[in-house]
Amino acid sequence: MVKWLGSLRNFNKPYLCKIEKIIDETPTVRTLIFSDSIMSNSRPGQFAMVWIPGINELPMSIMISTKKNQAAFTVRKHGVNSTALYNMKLGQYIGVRGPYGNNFNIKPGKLLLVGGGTGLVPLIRLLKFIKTSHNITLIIGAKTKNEVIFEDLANSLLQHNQHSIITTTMDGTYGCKGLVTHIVADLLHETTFDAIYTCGPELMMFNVIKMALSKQIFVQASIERIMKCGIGICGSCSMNENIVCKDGTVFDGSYLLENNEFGYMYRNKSGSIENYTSKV
Amino acid sequence: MVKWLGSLRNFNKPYLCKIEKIIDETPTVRTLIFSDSIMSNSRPGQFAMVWIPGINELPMSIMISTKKNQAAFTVRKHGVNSTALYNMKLGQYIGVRGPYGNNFNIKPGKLLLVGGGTGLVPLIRLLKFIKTSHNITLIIGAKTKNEVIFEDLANSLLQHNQHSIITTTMDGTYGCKGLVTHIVADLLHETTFDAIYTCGPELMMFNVIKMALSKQIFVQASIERIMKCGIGICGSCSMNENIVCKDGTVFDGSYLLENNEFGYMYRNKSGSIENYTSKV
Amino acid sequence: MINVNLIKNIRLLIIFMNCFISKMKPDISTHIGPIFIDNPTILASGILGISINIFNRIYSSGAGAVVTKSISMLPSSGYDGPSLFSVGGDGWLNAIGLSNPGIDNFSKMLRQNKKIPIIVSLVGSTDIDFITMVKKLQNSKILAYELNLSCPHVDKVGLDVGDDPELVYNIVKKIKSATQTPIIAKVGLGSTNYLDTIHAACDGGVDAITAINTLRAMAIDIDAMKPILGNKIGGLSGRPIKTIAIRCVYEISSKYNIPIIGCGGIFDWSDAVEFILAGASAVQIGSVINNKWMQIFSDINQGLTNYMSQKNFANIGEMVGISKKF
Amino acid sequence: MINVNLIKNIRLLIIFMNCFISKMKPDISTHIGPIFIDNPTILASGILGISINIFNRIYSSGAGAVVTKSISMLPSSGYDGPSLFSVGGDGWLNAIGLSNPGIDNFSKMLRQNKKIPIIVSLVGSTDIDFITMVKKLQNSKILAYELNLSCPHVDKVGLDVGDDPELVYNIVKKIKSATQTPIIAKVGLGSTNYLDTIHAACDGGVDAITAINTLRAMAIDIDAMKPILGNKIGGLSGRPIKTIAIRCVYEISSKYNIPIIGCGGIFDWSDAVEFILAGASAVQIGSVINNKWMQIFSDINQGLTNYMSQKNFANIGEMVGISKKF
Ligand SMILES: Cc1cc2nc3c(=O)[nH]c(=O)nc-3n(C[C@H](O)[C@H](O)[C@H](O)COP(=O)(O)OP(=O)(O)OC[C@H]3O[C@@H](n4cnc5c(N)ncnc54)[C@H](O)[C@@H]3O)c2cc1C
Ligand SMILES: Cc1cc2nc3c(=O)[nH]c(=O)nc-3n(C[C@H](O)[C@H](O)[C@H](O)COP(=O)(O)OP(=O)(O)OC[C@H]3O[C@@H](n4cnc5c(N)ncnc54)[C@H](O)[C@@H]3O)c2cc1C
Ligand SMILES: Cc1cc2nc3c(=O)[nH]c(=O)nc-3n(C[C@H](O)[C@H](O)[C@H](O)COP(=O)(O)O)c2cc1C
Ligand SMILES: Cc1cc2nc3c(=O)[nH]c(=O)nc-3n(C[C@H](O)[C@H](O)[C@H](O)COP(=O)(O)O)c2cc1C
Ligand code: FES
Ligand code: FES
Repeated sequence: MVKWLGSLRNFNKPYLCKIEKIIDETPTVRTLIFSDSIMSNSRPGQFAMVWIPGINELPMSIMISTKKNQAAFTVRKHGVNSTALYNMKLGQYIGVRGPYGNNFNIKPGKLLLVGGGTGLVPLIRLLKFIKTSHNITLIIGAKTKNEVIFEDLANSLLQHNQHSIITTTMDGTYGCKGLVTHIVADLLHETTFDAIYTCGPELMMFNVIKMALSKQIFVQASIERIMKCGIGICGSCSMNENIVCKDGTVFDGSYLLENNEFGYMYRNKSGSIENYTSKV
Repeated sequence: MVKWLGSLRNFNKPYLCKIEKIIDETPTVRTLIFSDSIMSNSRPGQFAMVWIPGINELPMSIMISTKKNQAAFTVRKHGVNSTALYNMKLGQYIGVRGPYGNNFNIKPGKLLLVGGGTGLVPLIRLLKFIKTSHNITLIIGAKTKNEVIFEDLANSLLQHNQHSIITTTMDGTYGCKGLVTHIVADLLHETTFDAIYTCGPELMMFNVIKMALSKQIFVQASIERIMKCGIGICGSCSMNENIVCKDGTVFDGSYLLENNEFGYMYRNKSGSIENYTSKV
Repeated sequence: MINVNLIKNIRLLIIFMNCFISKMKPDISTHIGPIFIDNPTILASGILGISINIFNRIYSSGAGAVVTKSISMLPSSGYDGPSLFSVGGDGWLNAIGLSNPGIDNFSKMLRQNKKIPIIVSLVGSTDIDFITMVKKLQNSKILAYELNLSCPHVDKVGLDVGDDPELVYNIVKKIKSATQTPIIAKVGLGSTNYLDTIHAACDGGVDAITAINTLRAMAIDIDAMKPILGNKIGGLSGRPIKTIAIRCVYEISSKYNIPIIGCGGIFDWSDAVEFILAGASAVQIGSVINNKWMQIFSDINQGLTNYMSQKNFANIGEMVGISKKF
Repeated sequence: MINVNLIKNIRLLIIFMNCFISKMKPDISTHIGPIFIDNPTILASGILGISINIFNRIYSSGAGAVVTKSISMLPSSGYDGPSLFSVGGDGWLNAIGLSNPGIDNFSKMLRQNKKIPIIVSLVGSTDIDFITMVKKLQNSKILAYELNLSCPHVDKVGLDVGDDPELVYNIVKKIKSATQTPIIAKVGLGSTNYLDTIHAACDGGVDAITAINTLRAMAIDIDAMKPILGNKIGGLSGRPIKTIAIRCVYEISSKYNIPIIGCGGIFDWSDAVEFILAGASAVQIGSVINNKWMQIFSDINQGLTNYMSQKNFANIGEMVGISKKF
């Protein structure tokens, strides 16, 4: 007889987790920590669909926790839904399904990680998977001083590695002044890397990829699109012939540059094309 | 994710098997042999639900085959449906689901097997499970000479055991003359057994059980009732508080004698009570 | 002063202990309109429910009540087989064809009932059929009648009746005036709007609704190239229909002020809870009996009790339909 | 004499070889009324079907045709999430809410289509909606239109239209006079008899029927005590609905002489065969895309081809509805 496996967890159905700890990272960014061994074991670049009961469901990169069997989401309050998630209180429940998507392909050697805003989340998880032989350069990009996140956490995660952490703010109130991409350009002028991993605003990733490929450096980026199902059924996350939630979210830079939607346009919730350029 | 096990066999759905060999046992009884490792491994006393496509489905005790991975049904043509099964040709398909029901609890030592008609089927399967240390007495009951079945087969199955096979016909045209129960009475007068197993007409089993219990011998019988589902849902096979297809078909004799329907009445296809006595 | 304080303290202690006790042991008895049962798990119609002995065994196994097979005026042998098989995913197709011993045989048997809360399921084509059967049962101990307005695979009864709201109204109204025993209407998804059927039943004075029956379905064997069921078309039960049944219970309870018994695809206590949160006051257990056997009733009651303790529900009433608040 | 014999022998040889070849390689192309496709696997509406690039990828993966998301007059963002999740047993609940870029954006994109057999799914409330959309698409290469008369969870469109046979008749009739492109009506199980909808569509001159859409259903999370879907109620798809869909195809093909595209719970080639035996000339593939990804189309075609060889079917036409013979 076909036995029903109902007693096992159904990864594609929201599973409620209690928020056990909240960290205010910046005035607009919070990390919500919960216990869940499945999420805690997700690979770097993977995401979950997060249900805020009664409100909406959002794709979120899976953040690490320093404790075992825990995972987290780091959310910036933005529209109605992310604000609702941001406002969740200790002891309240969120639903998670996943993990979904592929992951970064971690090369050995000297790695450059380039993250902007909450795009740092998958890169922080990547740090959990590196070996002591890795030499890591991490660029943390933010608009202004009090939006810089994960600096201390990254330092402690990298304590056994040769590493450098470069912080940059657009207004120069902390770290270097200017765009993340300027830092990358400077670095690539001085040195080289075995691989570059990036996640953040699409135009930032677009430029990072162009720079990396001009120096023949392996580069991967994690892409965001509107996601409704997260599992390759609804099509809302499509980018040209790619279904980002299933083919990605991590793509090789060389592949992305051939994709004429990447860096230029995305589809809104109705599936209509919108241009990035007009929004930045 | 809950993985669908669709590729594994669903034991509760008819599974088509090709009839590979037909043995005419008597002018009204045939054995239909087919390949199916699941049925071939069923335990003695278990039955299958057998679909004659386009006609009906019948419960049938699972008969053995001398070849590996094969099983069989031995059917007596009776009403429309068993006649349709009896008339199936070589190469045609029957659907099987199961095996269902519990099985005989085979004790060590000296065993008496008492079978009437196609009730011999589960007893023949029982012979497949005995050890060489067993001493077996098998009583084969039939109405008349050309209705005696399985005598040669039983002899060959028992070649490595101390055994005796007693055949009895009601008209005395072959073997002893008289009812099976007379033979049992005579045997129990002379000797004793460690256990008795019986399958056949209910009144025969009823009498065998009474005799066995009067001598404090462990006895089990396999019971027939109308079966529509075979799996404990429809209730058609009920006998007092028992659901024969699921609690049985094998019951201890001591338990059966306490059941005031056993030996006296059964339910027809509508669930109405009918009496055995009026039918015999 | 000391006395007053002592009394106050004792009071507090009692309140505290009551809280504690009620927290430890929620009350799982339930009212389905005028029907009261010790726990909300009911054996569904057509499942094993053929004799007093079986009813007794199931009741002793922990069911709050049992529903009989649907009984008709005359005995019926039902359809040729296969009449039940699995379609995988804990789903089942059946076309038993309402086999039953008929009202005369059945009422004779039912007179033996002393203590079991038995709901008698009736199936018929006209108001006269139903009234006649109710009259023949009037001397038996019966908890309620359930009118089968929803069997999806037998002509002129079941859904063929349920699809005709006017007929439903008439049947319910006439039975109500013929007996004091509560009446439940069991609905399914037929070829009209099932909510109209419920509306008619409510107008006729029905006491509760059971939702839902099996859904019309079939399977074809690709080797035999034939429909598998003897009757070709039958009803789908089990897990696959749960989300549809939950939707119906939620819809009915959002629209009508009538007690509901949820049925369809219940597999464990969490399914039972889901039905109650959707608006059911009790649940019926059908095909899962194959997997979990009679144990299922006490298993569900145990799981439900734990859930209620954990979520601080003191009784079933507090839970019924609470998901509609959101 | 020798010559004649030689010719005879060569003829026999050719016949024999043809038999052999046709036995080796059955023809899986299929006619759905006036619609002809290379193989009977079609991507169902609402599944990934958002852009020409995706259509192309799916067509290249082996699909015989693709159906677009249902397109409406105006762009729509759809419902809040969760809008899709698993209910186990390879069943899914969704309430996407017919999000789509609207006819203007969509028709602009569709003009790029050169070679893909695209079926455009349209959703609207009135005949005017449908006619307007068809006119806007008249310069695009389109295989057929599929009218969504069956989405179970958006007001005033889908089932709300399908449940009104007169409206269906009008819509079909008017579109037929506005375009030469074949029209398919996609039906589901709503609150009237879906066979009446089909009857009306046939009277209006529809070229084929797709059966069925998702079934109205819901799920409640027992910890959150809330319905899970953003829209609370949605549609059930996947394995759990297969036996219901098979029944519908069997019923429609027994009653009407109209080509049918079967849809609902197809998981592998054997399901596709079951639909064809029940009466479908082609099948649509929906939720299973999650498990088997785009590979599913060629997998099904391969399995189907093997089955046909084994059972000696030379083409799909021979198989369609053959289970009704029994
Ligand atoms: C794989 C993935 C991982 C993500 N991880 C995180 C994370 O770790 N932390 C975090 O804070 N957020 C993350 N997001 C973004 C998050 O899911 C929400 O999109 C964001 O929080 C805004 O949601 P909102 O509903 O509050 O805003 P909305 O009201 O939906 O949106 C505000 C504006 O942003 C636009 N927009 C929304 N989503 C996108 C998008 N994906 N691409 C481009 N424009 C968009 C909308 O069109 C609108 O104009 C991730 C997104 C994806 C796809
Ligand atoms: C567990 C089990 C194992 C069986 N094994 C075999 C077997 O190995 N070989 C074999 O030939 N048959 C076996 N049978 C009997 C078989 O299933 C059919 O009942 C029998 O073949 C008659 O079927 P029919 O439809 O042709 O006759 P029908 O037309 O159904 O019946 C003819 C008459 O017999 C009565 N009848 C049918 N079944 C029963 C029953 N179970 N008990 C009492 N009366 C009954 C009917 O009421 C009717 O009066 C078994 C039955 C059961 C329950
Ligand atoms: C074998 C079988 C027989 C049934 N017979 C009846 C019946 O006689 N009357 C009735 O109202 N419902 C009948 N039903 C429907 C069940 O009572 C129940 O409504 C349905 O099976 C859904 O519940 P489940 O998913 O828990 O099985 C039958 C169901 C099955 C599986
Ligand atoms: C996420 C999702 C979106 C859908 N959107 C549409 C739609 O826009 N139009 C439509 O006619 N059917 C839509 N459907 C129904 C499917 O086309 C199909 O009829 C249904 O899913 C049953 O097939 P399946 O079991 O293979 O998934 C949708 C189904 C799903 C799962
Ligand atoms: S989010 Fe639905 S397909 Fe990617
Ligand atoms: S045959 Fe159905 S319960 Fe035994």
